[in-house]
Parts: sequence; C-alpha cells; structure tokens
Amino acid sequence: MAHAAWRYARRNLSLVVGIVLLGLLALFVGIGHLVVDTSKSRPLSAPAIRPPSADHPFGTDRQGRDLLATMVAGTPLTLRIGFIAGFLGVGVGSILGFVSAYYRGAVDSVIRGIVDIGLTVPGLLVLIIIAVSLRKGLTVDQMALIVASLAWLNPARTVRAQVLSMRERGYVEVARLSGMSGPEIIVKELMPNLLPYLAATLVNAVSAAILASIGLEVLGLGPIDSPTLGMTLYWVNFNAALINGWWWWWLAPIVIILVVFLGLFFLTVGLDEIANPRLRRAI
Amino acid sequence: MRDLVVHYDTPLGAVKATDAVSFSLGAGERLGIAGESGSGKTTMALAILRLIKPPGRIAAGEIWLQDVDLMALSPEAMRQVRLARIALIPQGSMNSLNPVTRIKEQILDALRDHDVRISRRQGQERVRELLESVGLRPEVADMFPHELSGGMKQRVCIAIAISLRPRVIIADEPTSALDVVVQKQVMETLAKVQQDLRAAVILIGHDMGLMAQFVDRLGVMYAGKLVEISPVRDIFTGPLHPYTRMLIASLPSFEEKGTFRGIPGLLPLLRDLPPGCAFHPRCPHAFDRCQRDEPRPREIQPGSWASCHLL
Amino acid sequence: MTPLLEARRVTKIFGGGLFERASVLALENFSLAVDAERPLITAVVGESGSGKTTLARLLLGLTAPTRGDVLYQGRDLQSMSRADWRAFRRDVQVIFQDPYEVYNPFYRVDHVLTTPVAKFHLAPSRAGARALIEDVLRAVGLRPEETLGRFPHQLSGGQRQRVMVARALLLKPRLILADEPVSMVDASLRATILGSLRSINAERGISIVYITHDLATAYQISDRIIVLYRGAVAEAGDVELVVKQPRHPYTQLLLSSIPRASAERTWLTERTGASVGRQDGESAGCRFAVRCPSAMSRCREAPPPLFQTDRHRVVACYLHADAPAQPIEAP
Amino acid sequence: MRVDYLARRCGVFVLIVWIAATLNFFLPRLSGQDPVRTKLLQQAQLGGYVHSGIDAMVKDYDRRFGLDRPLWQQYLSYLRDAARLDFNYSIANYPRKVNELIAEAVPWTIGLLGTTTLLSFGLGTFLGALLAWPGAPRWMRYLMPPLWALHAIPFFLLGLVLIYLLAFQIQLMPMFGGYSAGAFPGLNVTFVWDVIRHAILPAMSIVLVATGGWALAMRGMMVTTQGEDYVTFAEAKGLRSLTIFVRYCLRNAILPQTTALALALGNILSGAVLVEVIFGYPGIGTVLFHAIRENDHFLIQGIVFTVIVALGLATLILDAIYPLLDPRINYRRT
Repeated sequence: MAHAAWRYARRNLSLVVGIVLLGLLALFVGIGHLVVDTSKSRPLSAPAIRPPSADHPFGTDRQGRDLLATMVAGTPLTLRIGFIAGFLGVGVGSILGFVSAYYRGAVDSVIRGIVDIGLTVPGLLVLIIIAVSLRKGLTVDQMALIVASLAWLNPARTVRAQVLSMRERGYVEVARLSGMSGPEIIVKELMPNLLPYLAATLVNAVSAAILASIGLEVLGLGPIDSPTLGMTLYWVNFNAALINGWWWWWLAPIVIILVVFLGLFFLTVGLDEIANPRLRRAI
Repeated sequence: MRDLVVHYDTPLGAVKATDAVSFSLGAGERLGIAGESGSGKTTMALAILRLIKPPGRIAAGEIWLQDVDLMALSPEAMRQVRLARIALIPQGSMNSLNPVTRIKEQILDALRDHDVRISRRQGQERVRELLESVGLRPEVADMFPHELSGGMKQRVCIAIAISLRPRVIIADEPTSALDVVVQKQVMETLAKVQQDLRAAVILIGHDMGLMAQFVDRLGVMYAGKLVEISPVRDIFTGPLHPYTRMLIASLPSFEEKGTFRGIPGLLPLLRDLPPGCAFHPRCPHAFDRCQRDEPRPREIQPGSWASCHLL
Repeated sequence: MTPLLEARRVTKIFGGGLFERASVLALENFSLAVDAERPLITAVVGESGSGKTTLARLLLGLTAPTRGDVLYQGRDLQSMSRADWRAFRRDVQVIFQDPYEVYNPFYRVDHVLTTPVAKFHLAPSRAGARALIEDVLRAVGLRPEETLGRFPHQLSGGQRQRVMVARALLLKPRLILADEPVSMVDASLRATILGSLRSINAERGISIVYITHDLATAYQISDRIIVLYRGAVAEAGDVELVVKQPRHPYTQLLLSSIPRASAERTWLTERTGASVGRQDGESAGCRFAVRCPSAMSRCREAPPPLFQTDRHRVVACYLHADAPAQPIEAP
Repeated sequence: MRVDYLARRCGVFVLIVWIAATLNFFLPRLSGQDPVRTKLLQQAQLGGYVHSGIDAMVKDYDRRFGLDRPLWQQYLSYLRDAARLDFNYSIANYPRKVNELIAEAVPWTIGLLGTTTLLSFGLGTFLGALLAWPGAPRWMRYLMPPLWALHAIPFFLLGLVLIYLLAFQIQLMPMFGGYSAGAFPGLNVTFVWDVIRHAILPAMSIVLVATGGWALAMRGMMVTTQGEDYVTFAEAKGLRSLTIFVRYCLRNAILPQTTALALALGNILSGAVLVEVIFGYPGIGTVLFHAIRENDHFLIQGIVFTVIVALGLATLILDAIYPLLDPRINYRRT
C-alpha cells in the first residue's frame, strides 16, 4: 500500500505540497499548546514592543501580548471559523445543489436565481452590514455563522452543475430501471462520483471562509478580544506597526496566513486532479 | 506510402498504431481504407498530413507525393502542402467548423494563408462559386455553423477542401454522423467535385457498403496492419484474406434473412498484440505458423495484395 | 387478450412551455401493441429526428405522453401503483445505445448485474446469484471469468453491450426494448449481438422492440417493421412486404439510399440535387411532401391516414388512397 | 431575439438594485432594535463634543422612520430615498451628505480597481494564452509556479509585504495615502505624477495576484480548445499557426474567460476594499473603514448600496457585450 501511495504522490505533487504545509501548521499549533502558555496571548501579559528575543521568540506587541502565544492560540481559532463556515456552507450548499439539479422544476429556478445574483453581490459588504448590525461582543462561533451565511452560494453552484451533468448520464437511468429508488440513486450512483468534487469544493469553501473572516477582522468587525490572526492584523494596522518599523508584529501572522492559504490552495488543486485526472484511459 | 510506422507512447510503453503500412495511389483514383475501431486507419490519414500530435509520433516510413517525400519537408513547406495539394474532409462530427466565425471567413482564411492574392470582391465571388459547386445557396456564406444542418456542414467542408484544387482529397469518415439519405447526397457531391478536379480520393471508413459503391480499389486494415488491398470488385466477388471474407459475411444484406455470421473473439488491444498474425486467435483457418511469424504482404493476383500464410 | 404493452394514439410535444417559444412535435398519433403470447421482434426504423428515441422513453415510462396513453397489461403507466411499477420493471427491460454511458465508472461491471438480482430478489443466495449471472453471460457469448471483476473501461464496446443484453436477460422479462443497441459497435460484433437477440426471442419467447436507423439490420432481425418519418408513421407491416415491395415514397428513398456491399454499382447516380436546407417550417399536410418526388396538392392539405394496402401492411400516402383507410391502428 | 436577452439581463440588474436596498434596510433591523436609532440617541446623549446637528438629524430620522410608522411605510420611504441615491447625512461628519463623501471616494476606487482589473485580466489572459501556445518561448514555462503561488495569496497580504519591502526598507515608493500630505489637488503634472506614485504599490498588490488567476484559467481553456475538432481541421487547412492561435483558439477560449470575469467582480471588489484600508488609499474602502469605526450607519449603507449597484451595472455591461463575442448566444435561449 505504501508503495502505491508513493507512486501516486509523485504524480500528484500539489496534493503532497498541500498536505505537508497544513501538516507543518498543525505541528506548530500542537507543539505550541504543549510548550507555550497561551494565557500570555492576553494584553498586559508581557512587556510591550519587544523584538524577538529568548523569552519572547516572536516578540511582543503594543498591548503587551506575547506574539508567539497569540499565534499559537489564534491560529486554531481562525481555522475553526474557516472549518465551521466551510462545512456549514458546503453542507447546505450541496444539499440545495443536489435538490435543485435532481428534482429540477420551480425549486431549481428559484435556487439558481438566488445563487446567480448572490455571487455577483460582493460577499464582504453584505457580511459587513450583518456584522455592523450585531456589533455587541462577537464570539468566534458567531463570526463563523456570519461567514457561513454566504459560504453556501458557491458550493451550491458547483454541486448543481456537477449533478446536472451526471444526472443525464445513462447509468442513472439503468439504475432506475434496475429497481433503485430516487434517494438510493443519489447515494449509490451519484455520491461516489461526486466525492472528489465535494472534497475540492469543501477546501475551497474553507479557504474562502477564512479569507472573509480575516477581512472582517481587519476592518475591526471581528471578536475584539480574541487573538485570531485577523484581529492581530487589525491591531497591526490600528497601531501603524508598519510605519513604526515593528516588523515582527505583522511578520508572524502574515507567514502563518500564507501557509494556510498556500496549503489549502495546493490541496484543492490536488483534489481536482483526483476528480478528473487528465489521462483518463490508456489506449 | 512505404512502411509507415506510427507509435503512441503510453505509460505502459510504445503502442504501434500503424505497422509497416504501404500502398500506392494513382492520379484521380478512388482508394478506400476500411477497418474497425482501433485498426489505425485515421492515424494513417493524419500521418499523411503529418498532423500526428504527441503522445503519437511517426517512427518510420516514407510518404511520397509525386516526386516529393513529405517526411523530408520543413514544417513550413508541409504547411503549404496541406489543402493546396492534399486536402482533408474531416469526420462527420458536428464541430469541425469554427463555431464563432462565419462560413465565408473560414473559406477565405485558408486562401489568405496560402498567399492567394485576391481582392475582397473576388473573394466573395470565389466563396459563392465554391458554395454553388457543392450545392449550397450563396446566403450560407454569411451564416454561422450552428445555423446549418449536418449535411450542409459537410458540404462546406468539401467546399473548403477543394478551394485550392488539391491533387489528393482525404475523406476521414465524412458521412459517419449523417443519415443515409443525406449521406448519399453528400457522397454524390464529393464524386462530382472529384471528377471536375480529376483529384485522387482516399475514403476512410468502416461502412463496407459505402466502400463497395464509391471506391475503385479497397484496402482493409486490422490492428494497425494493411491485411489486404485489391480492386473493389475482386474484394466483393472473391476476398483473399480470412478477415476480409468474414467481415463481408457479417454484413446484414437484403438477400438472405436471419443469417448472423459474426466474427468470434474480441478486437485485439494494440498494447498487447498476439504473436505472429494478429488475427490468428479469431481465424478459423489458423495453423501453427500463424502464431509464430508475421505474414508479409504478397501480390497474390495482379493488383491484389494480402498478407496471410494460407495464400 | 390484453396486450403486454400498448401505445394507443400517443402524441408527444416538447417545449411550448412558458419560456420556450417553439414547441417540437416529436411523435404524433403513434400506436403499437406488443402481445406476449406471440413473441415477435418489431423494428422501428427512422432517421435522426424521427421520434424513435422519444418512443423508447414513452414505452419505458421515462416520459409521459402529451396525448394518448401507454398501457401495461391494460393499465395506464401514468396511474400505476408502486407494485405495478415493480412488475412493469421486471417485465419490460431495456438495452441502451451508448455502451460507454451506461456504466458507472466508479463500480466494476458486475454492479450492473448484481443490482437487479438484489433489487428483484432473483436468487436465494449469493452462490445462486453468481450462477444466474454466469448463465446469462454465457447466453450472450461472454466468458464470465474474462468479464466479471473488470472495470468498464477495461472492456471493449462490444463486450459492454453484450453485458447489457445479459443484464436484460437476468430479469426474465417478457419484452426487451433495444434502442439502437448495435449502432456504436463494430461490424464484426454487430452480427453476434443481433444473433443473440434473435435466439433470445426464439428460445426464451421474449418479444423485442428493435429501434434503429439501419434498415438492413432491421430487415435481418425483425418480423414486422414500422417506418417513422419526423414523428409520424409512414409505413408499417410485415418486414418482407415493406422491404421487398415498399409502397411509401420515403421507404423507397431510404432503401435506394443504402449503399449495398456487393460488386454491382447501382448507388451513385449523376443527379446531385442541391442540398435541401434545414426544413423548419411545419407543413400542414404530409410531412414528407416537401421532399417527395410524387407529391400532389392533396398531400399539402391534410396528413394522410394509414391505408390498408395489404393484409399485413399499411401506408400513410395518398398514392394509395384507393385502399381502405384505417383509423391509425397498427396491423 | 437579442432584445429579450438584454431585457432579461436588465431585469436581473433591477432585481440586484432592489435586493441591495432591501438588505440595507432589513439586515440591521434583524436584531429587533433599530441600530441606527440607538446610535443616534447615544450620540445625542453624549453631549460634550457632539455637534448641534445631531438633534436635527434625530428629529428628521424619527419623522421618516419613526417607531409609530408601520414597518412597510418605513421600508417604502427608504426605497424612495435609495432610488434618489439620497442616504441622509453622514453621522460622523455632519453636515456633509453621504452622497458627497461617496462621490469623492468613487473616482479613486474606479481608478485603482478599474485599471488593475483590466490590466490583470488583459495581461493574465494574454500570458495564459501564450503559455498554452507551443510556439511560445521556453522560459515562459518557469513563469507558471510563481504565478500559481501568488494566485493563492489574498491581495492585502501581498500589500503588507510590498509596503514593508519597497516603501519602508528601500523608501522607493510612498507608503501611505492617495497623494502626499502637502500637495493640493489639481490637474497639473506634479499632482498627477504624485497620485500615480502613490497608486503603484496598491495596484501591484492586486495585479500580481489577479494576473496569476486569469493566466491559469486561460491556459486551461486554451489547452481544451486546442484539442477541439475545428482546430485539427484548421491545421489540416494549412493555416499559419498564428491564425490558428488567434482566430480559432483564442477567439473561442475568451468566451468562458469573459463569463468568469463577470462572476469574479464581487470577489475582486471585496479584496480591493481591504487593499485600500491597508494603504490608506482614499477610495470607497477607506471611507467604509472609517464609517465602521465611527458607526456611521448612513455612510455604511450608502457605500454598500452604491457598490452593489455599480457591480450590477458592470455585470450588465459584460452580459451585453457577450453576445458580440459568441454569435450562438442570441440564437440559443440562455
């Protein structure tokens, strides 16, 4: 089994790169929680504006947070928002996509209308309106729900397109004539072919959700007192860390965010390769 | 064509799509190449025009057009040969024409790229003349491919093919996607334009009836090899190669009803061909020599060649 | 005796809904009765756009008729109970045209055989199921050890189509509907598959409706034939009569257009008429009038009924108006 | 035939405008109390630095959206105002109207967003097409991996890195704002050059990321197109490879690319807002950022409505152009 995995890995490099990047991130957070006292991520738990040193490897910020502790505590929170919003989005989106593509009719045109218009409206602005209206001490999970409220649009569109093309295939009709019922066909005939697409759409949704949540936080609409990556960037901007030359303050969150997005991006490309490999069949 | 060998490199190793195919074509002659799927007939056609794309490549063989060896030509020289001297009528599939440009542009761009200096008005005139010669109304010039029926699209392809008065026209299953009534009209159009140009035609396909009624000489391909090539009357009165004989026998005829004589066994996979003669697993007359060495094509009767140990 | 499956004056119109402007008349006033006691092979021949695939979907209950009804043992498909539908699915099976489309790439080919066995409880045990599957595979000339356990893309088009015939046999149906079963299969394998269809009909008494554009294979395999032109029956009856002495100008045109695989040269005529453009206009009378060499003014007024010119043949053409006209009912 | 295609597209546009207004009206009221009123009242009771205008605004607000008025009447008057693009006064910078603030910021955003989107779309499409063309120079193949990596990064992240490298360390470019503090706006060369210098970094952070995306998409489309039958027939016609590349491959591959542009406008804008915030660029993004900070609800709603409508218009224009590229459109029902 290992040999086959290795041979496949060589062919699908981007999948490997994606997994390695996210693996490193998981290691950093995992070990961090063992080694670092994450309570130091709260303000006034360390001397302010210290460049990286032995006792503060990532340095400290103006409000006296130890940046290493902030990163170790904040990264899982941002990822948590991404995963909750991503899973919710793909869950709701794929069900709507399935229903509208498989049962067609009025349901399909309504869902298609909402999705098409929804995708032309800039998501961030709608999220801003929502966040501004609820601005009384957001928690991380509320943030995830806000982002999830629009995260279902894209999955619905891609799943609907996939199911539409699959539904016309002959094997669906043969299954029906072999005595399979509607739901059975969805689970047994359509689902297995859809899984690789679903996986790629999920990773895309998580990535988009993280981007949206960081966007809101940078604008100051995030959970004010939690050490998420986006909020760190908000304080960086708020305190003009760039102009004051405190480079360590924004370097840490940016490197981690880069690793998150690059990892998710290569993962999506790898999963796409599984969903429709270019070399379908040898002669 | 002499000993043409085309390889397709696949992860499982090189596959011989055509293996040592040789034949000659006289001026104005109609040569048919019949074969089932995977027999290499389309590969051979594309090889003549040197349009084989990776992972395929022409491994060996020569292709002579009168006194010019096409293999030796530079890419630019070969480009000029295409359409001007050897034209292709594509498979009857529905998108051989550029979906977003009008018909007249698709005729004129071929003339322009072959450095035919004509004014706009002469161009329109030439387009109208070509469309008329294939039985299409002049208005078709300003239409888009999606506005034409299957038969009309094939007629446009014929018009393009004859626009530079080529010496050879290769028709690769030109009517396979058309209904039988429209097919007859299109083939009659092809016959007329061929006579006017006195051009040679290579008709590639799997419909033996079409071959019987259209071509002068017929070659039969099996698993990348030309197993028989003879005048079409001889092939249908007395086929030499067992595969040809069984292929003709399996055709549904209107004479005797209810006779189903299929060829047993399966079409061979090009990547693991049986040793010796590729047809021996399905051949009722196979004997030990057939499994050992590959038969060479020999002239059994004047003008009739076949490669089989029985003959 | 109520027929196993009957189409009575079925008409199907696509589109014409709120959005689509043009409505397309796919099939008009079509009748056919398949009676299980006399298992015959009926061929339905027509060019693309003649409505033959629509007919197949109507007979299988995959689409509903706009007018007229499709009856299974006297009961209208559109109002059948779940139990009736289960019986219908067992009794009426199908072979589709495209051997590449009917296999789910995720599963091995066995999936197509094991599903009906499980769904319709055709075998008491796994061993029983295995034996049943191997038996039907041999019946269509396939060796089980060479076929089972493989993925679809590892089998040739011909093998895959034969597995579909085996699948149809599993349920011991009383009618198999074959929609262009051999048009995508190579010539050498075509005869083998048609041969197995013929023997299934003869040995197992299964009626077959063979839908195709290829008049030659229709002649080889069928007992009676229906020629469709743009959704309407042009000629129908005993296959020897219709093919050897065609009465309808369209049938004659079809027969004369087929290039015969023989040494005599009869096909190419010097006449190369201009291409008839895309006929979109719906003519009121006979659909074939616009292309018919012997069209009369009468042909353009009203669509011709079916005239009974022989005991076993009807023709929808005014050239035979002297024969007794018949309400549109198959022989 | 084409008229009803356009009519339907305009219908969609009007629908988008209505949705934008409805979102603006209902979303804030989701949490029961009307946040705008509470903000106004809070400001009014603050006293101290509060300017006198607030009381006038509170009375005016109550007149139009008073609690005694039924919700649908409030909604109707809101729609009427939205139709006239009148979004009341800006709470934070009274007496200036929301429209004025938006009008000042819009040219900056259009300048930045318009140029970067067209630049990245054009450059990316051209680059993607070239990458798929066998005749392309060899070294271009090594352009792919960096384009790939850049494509994954959000705009504003690259912005931060660029500021640090090119503005802070090397002081090559201005770090902040739309023009130097002292300069007074006017159509003279120095000011225009000053604006361009300020716009370089924000523009780079968008173009470098977006170009990769368009190049990737176009390369994929070109590879598929090159496999089409009409390209094989074009080669058999002996056409020059440039003719095939432009009139057969590019001409067909550009169609899905244009559709993708229409779909991507929303995301591009969201990204650009953040870039403006990071660079303090005086466009819609920064105005929105300050409005959020000061809870200036009228300004926020004004900006959101204007942006959604602007994007709806851009999509409408793209939809109108599309049939010119693809003749099949006005034939086939969309």
